[in-house]
Amino acid sequence: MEFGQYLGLTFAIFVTLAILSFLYKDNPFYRFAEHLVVGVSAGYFVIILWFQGLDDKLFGPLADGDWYFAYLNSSNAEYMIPAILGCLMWTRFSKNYSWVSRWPMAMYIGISAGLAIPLEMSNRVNKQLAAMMVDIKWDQFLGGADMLWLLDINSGLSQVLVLVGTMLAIIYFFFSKAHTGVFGKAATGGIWVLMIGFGASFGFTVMARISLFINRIQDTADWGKTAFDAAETANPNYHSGFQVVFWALVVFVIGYVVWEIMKTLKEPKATAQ
Amino acid sequence: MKLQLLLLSLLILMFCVPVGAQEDSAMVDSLAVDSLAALPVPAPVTDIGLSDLPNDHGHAVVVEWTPSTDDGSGLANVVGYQINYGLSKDGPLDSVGFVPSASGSYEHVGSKDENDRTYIPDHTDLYYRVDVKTVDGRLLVSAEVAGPVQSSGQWYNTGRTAVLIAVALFSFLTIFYVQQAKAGKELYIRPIGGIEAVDDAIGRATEMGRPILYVLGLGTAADVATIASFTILGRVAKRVAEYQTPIMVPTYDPIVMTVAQEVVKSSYMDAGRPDDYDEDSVHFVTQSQFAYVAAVNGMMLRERPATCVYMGKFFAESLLLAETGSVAGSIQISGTDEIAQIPFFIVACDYTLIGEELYAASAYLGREPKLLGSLKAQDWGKGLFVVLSIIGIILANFGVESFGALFEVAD
Amino acid sequence: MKRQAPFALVFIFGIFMVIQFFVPHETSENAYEFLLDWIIIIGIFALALGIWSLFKVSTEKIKNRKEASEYSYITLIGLFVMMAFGFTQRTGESWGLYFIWILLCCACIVALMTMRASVDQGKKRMWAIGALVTLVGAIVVAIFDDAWQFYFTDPQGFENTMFRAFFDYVMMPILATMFALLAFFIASAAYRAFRARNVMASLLLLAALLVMSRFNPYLPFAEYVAKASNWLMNVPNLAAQRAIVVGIGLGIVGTALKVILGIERGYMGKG
Amino acid sequence: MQAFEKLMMLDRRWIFLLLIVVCVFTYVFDFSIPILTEPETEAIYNFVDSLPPGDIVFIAIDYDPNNMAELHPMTYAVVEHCWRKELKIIFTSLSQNGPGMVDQALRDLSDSLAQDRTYNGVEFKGREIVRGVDYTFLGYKPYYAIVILGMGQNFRLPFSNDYYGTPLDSIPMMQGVFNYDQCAGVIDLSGGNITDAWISYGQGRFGFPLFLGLTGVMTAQYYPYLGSGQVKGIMGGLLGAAQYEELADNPGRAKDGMRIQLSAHLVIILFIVMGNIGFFASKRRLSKEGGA
Repeated sequence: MEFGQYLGLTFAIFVTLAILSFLYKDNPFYRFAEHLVVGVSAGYFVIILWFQGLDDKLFGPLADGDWYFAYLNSSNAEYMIPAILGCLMWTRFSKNYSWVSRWPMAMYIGISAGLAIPLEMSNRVNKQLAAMMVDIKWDQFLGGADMLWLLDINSGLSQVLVLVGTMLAIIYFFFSKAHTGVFGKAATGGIWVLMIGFGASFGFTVMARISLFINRIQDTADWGKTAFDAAETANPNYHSGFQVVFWALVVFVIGYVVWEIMKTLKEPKATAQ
Repeated sequence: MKLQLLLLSLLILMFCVPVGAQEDSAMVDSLAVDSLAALPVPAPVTDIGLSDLPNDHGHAVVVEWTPSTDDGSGLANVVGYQINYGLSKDGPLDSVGFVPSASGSYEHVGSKDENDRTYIPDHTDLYYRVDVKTVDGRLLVSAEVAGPVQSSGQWYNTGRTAVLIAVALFSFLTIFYVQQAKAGKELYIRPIGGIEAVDDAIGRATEMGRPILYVLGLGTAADVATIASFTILGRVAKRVAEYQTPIMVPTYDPIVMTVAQEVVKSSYMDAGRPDDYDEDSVHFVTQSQFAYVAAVNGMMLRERPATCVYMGKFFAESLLLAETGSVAGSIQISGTDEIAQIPFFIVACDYTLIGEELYAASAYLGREPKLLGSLKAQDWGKGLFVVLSIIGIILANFGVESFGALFEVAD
Repeated sequence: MKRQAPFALVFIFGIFMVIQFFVPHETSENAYEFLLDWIIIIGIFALALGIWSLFKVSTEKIKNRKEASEYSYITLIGLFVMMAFGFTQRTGESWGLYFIWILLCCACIVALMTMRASVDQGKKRMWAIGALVTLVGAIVVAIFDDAWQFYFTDPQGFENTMFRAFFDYVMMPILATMFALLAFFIASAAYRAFRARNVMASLLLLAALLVMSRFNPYLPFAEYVAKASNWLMNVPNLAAQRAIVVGIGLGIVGTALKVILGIERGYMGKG
Repeated sequence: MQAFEKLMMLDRRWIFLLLIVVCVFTYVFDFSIPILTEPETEAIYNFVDSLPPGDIVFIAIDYDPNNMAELHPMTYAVVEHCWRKELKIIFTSLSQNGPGMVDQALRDLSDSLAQDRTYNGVEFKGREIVRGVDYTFLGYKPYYAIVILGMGQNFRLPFSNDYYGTPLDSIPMMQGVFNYDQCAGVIDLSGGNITDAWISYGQGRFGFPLFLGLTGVMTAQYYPYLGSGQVKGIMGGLLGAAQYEELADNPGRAKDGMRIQLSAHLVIILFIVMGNIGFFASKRRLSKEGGA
């Protein structure tokens, strides 16, 4: 490993700890990392959009035109329309003409709303409706032999439960009818189905989220190992350099934590979360 | 002797294999060629039918044929069929695809881009030939060249009629109930917890003298969830302007920012306080998901908003926002149509609008009868959904599949 | 004109997009693709407004001496440095005066920000001169240094070592750690919310507990716990999801219809 | 009784602290927990294990750095297993940031393959992994559904060159390899919608054996496909990766992570239980006081 790369990794570990310190409370390290990442990521997306968006969608099609004809001699001259609309957005810089920027905004919203109507109707309503009309597997209603009858997701019983559960949950979403009587009972059943579903999907996500933290621990540990294992490095002479960086960061972080705790102890009672 | 036989077979093969099929000749191993003379030749395919692929933009043809009589029965030595096409009956035909044995049709879908090598011209005569490939890897060129056929685009996609009917019906219901509501008919709408809470939450912020944080989520202005969120923002901002409570709207997308600025500004004007409007209250942060969250979280702990409202599209950041909001001691109201995130909002926020309730919220907050009319249409939609699925399930279990097929949509 | 034209545009484009869905013909398809390109292009042009807003809000914060406002310098330096990296790349092996140029750019940004943020006229003028001097310096360096150059049409900047280093060692670790904070927040949210207050909360709690213990090998019936959690995901959860999806679908269509027909105008501030 | 109320209103930072301490401790103290392997994962392992040397496996690395924590260990376990069995691999990456993932895995695994290792009692000699002989990396192309369909015709349609710019025709292992028919099966490691395309456009059209490696959140959604036979095996999240490592006797990051997972889950469950004890105890007290 190059020393520059190691310094980069050390900075990465430092900002990792800075973000983790947010768990304790807002502090200068977190603020530093937060403000840094806002700027850097905004800049990164400017570059990405410039090269992957503008280059592909605008400069590319207009490339065969000439700027002194305003690209109107290009074979894709129609691409000047969105460019002009884009420029109209910039009227927002002025106070008097900012109303012009409503035009491209209106087109934008019109296009997206119009796009959504048939697409969502098809994907979310029609296709779900077709999926509801299943032929129930009466012959294996209680499921396969190798599983407890209830736990077979391909059994007829599970199919029936899905259908009934869906209908109950839809009833919960009725707005124009009071949840009373039989209707109210069905709606209560619906919210129960929703809650069991939400609980299960919450529980499933826990593993995924903890995996992320485990990954951070493993990365940090790998960095520590590099500092003490010069065999991996391109130049063994860096060995002591690695350790200096390592200890500098460790001392720095521990120093801050001690200082912060001392400060909290001095203040009688401030934080209640 | 063996070598001579090999050369002879190769020679025969070279005549058999037309242009474009060279890559297949590479697969012929010597063993198969050895026994070439031994294996009998399967019958060719018959009745090649050609038609334009329906419901598409053109540049595609459906080729159908009756499989060889030796496919699966008879000699049973067919492994598949190679489809070739060209622009003239006598000219060279290019191989375009291969299907395994027992199949009798192939969709030849080409590109619409003239420079692409899979381009198929529209409104031009096309000719097709289906060759038989045998177990030992030989390709038997069929004598029959079918054609001509022309591909073309259609002006109506019949596979999407179900959607057209659904959209038309739903539009009719919406307009009908909006008209009824305009005419002054009373519509009952049941209370929804999260929406009732919005007013109280704004009042609370005013009492505490702390700001309100409104997060529009990670959607762009092209997401209807974000558009719904704009209207909710409009109502909240109006109330906020009346109470003179500060509002903060950090945004993720620049278009969302400009629209939100417009919304908040008009709300302040409607409330009769255009001078109180601060353009910087609606500002852009960054287009990176977690950098945005880092900034909003920092903002929450520094400004300590009394109320946080999350409406729109949210992804993994939902819980990061909601938990930090609860550390900051805010009342939190959320609503999203991202199903995977609803559990986290339910767990961490005080009030959550589940899915559709987000779209109902804008109508509720305004209490405008014409907006409530569309909720009635949505209820009719759901009612129809339940009724139709019950009918469909019963019919499907009595063996009537055609009813369910009515609702299927072609891609 | 000012008020009505936008709603007319929403209507026209909306109706066109609805009809387009049912017309597979190439003409309609090309129009559709062209309009989607519009959305992307308009979005990119709007980014300039976003960057301007970021700059303005940052300097306003410094001006009003808000809490943690001095960190705004870091944001804007990060922003412009990243942009500078993305548009430049060295031509040979040496970096030449590249880093001096970057420093001059940073100095220019700082001077500009301080200029905008200062109230006192004299100070404002002083910082303006500073910004001008550093800007001229940066331009001079850029013109006379051959070790590197600008690339605006060719994405050479992606290969720039500094661009990649900022991505790998600044952006990625922060974003990944931000994401990893979820491990803690999911724990605290579970602790706070999973109380058996009533039937609904108990169901939520029980389902979550069951799923969370699914890979504990020390549990009796461990195999069945895993199966039961799969069942929960594929039966009650599927039913819940389907119901929500249908509701959302109708909600989206209803809202989009109201928008196109001009019944709902709140998104332009007219509710 | 005050104690129970405190238990209910516990500052969340104690949870954070305990979680960090437990995670780091379980990481530092090396012990292993039994991993129960499930038939879904065993199906994938058995498939790879039963192939004769020289067969080709198609592996799609369709995830980006966001899902690395869960899916990267799967890649390491499966690819190492394939190469130890002297199988050949075709990689693609249909997610935009995927090629970086493949690059990193190839670098690390080539190092690992150079060492002698013993798995499940069988000794494998270290060998050099050669590009073009042991693997071909096709690279990334946008519009994944079209790419998946195109590859069903011929890999050369979407990818005339591999990721490094070599024409496919001049790559030794690609001689006579045209489409999925020449591959023993497809393993898709994905953190998003690309899986759906592999099922409907890939397996649906071309009928190859399809195996999935998914993030924990997605896993349950794809079980119905196991029942219908469209998918032959599923690895779900870190747990699935750990099961594969267990089967292949090649403990890596996933198995390492599972014991942390277990302790972290136990901590969370412990806190949920504590919260409920506090809740019920204080409720009983309130109702008693109310009665008195």
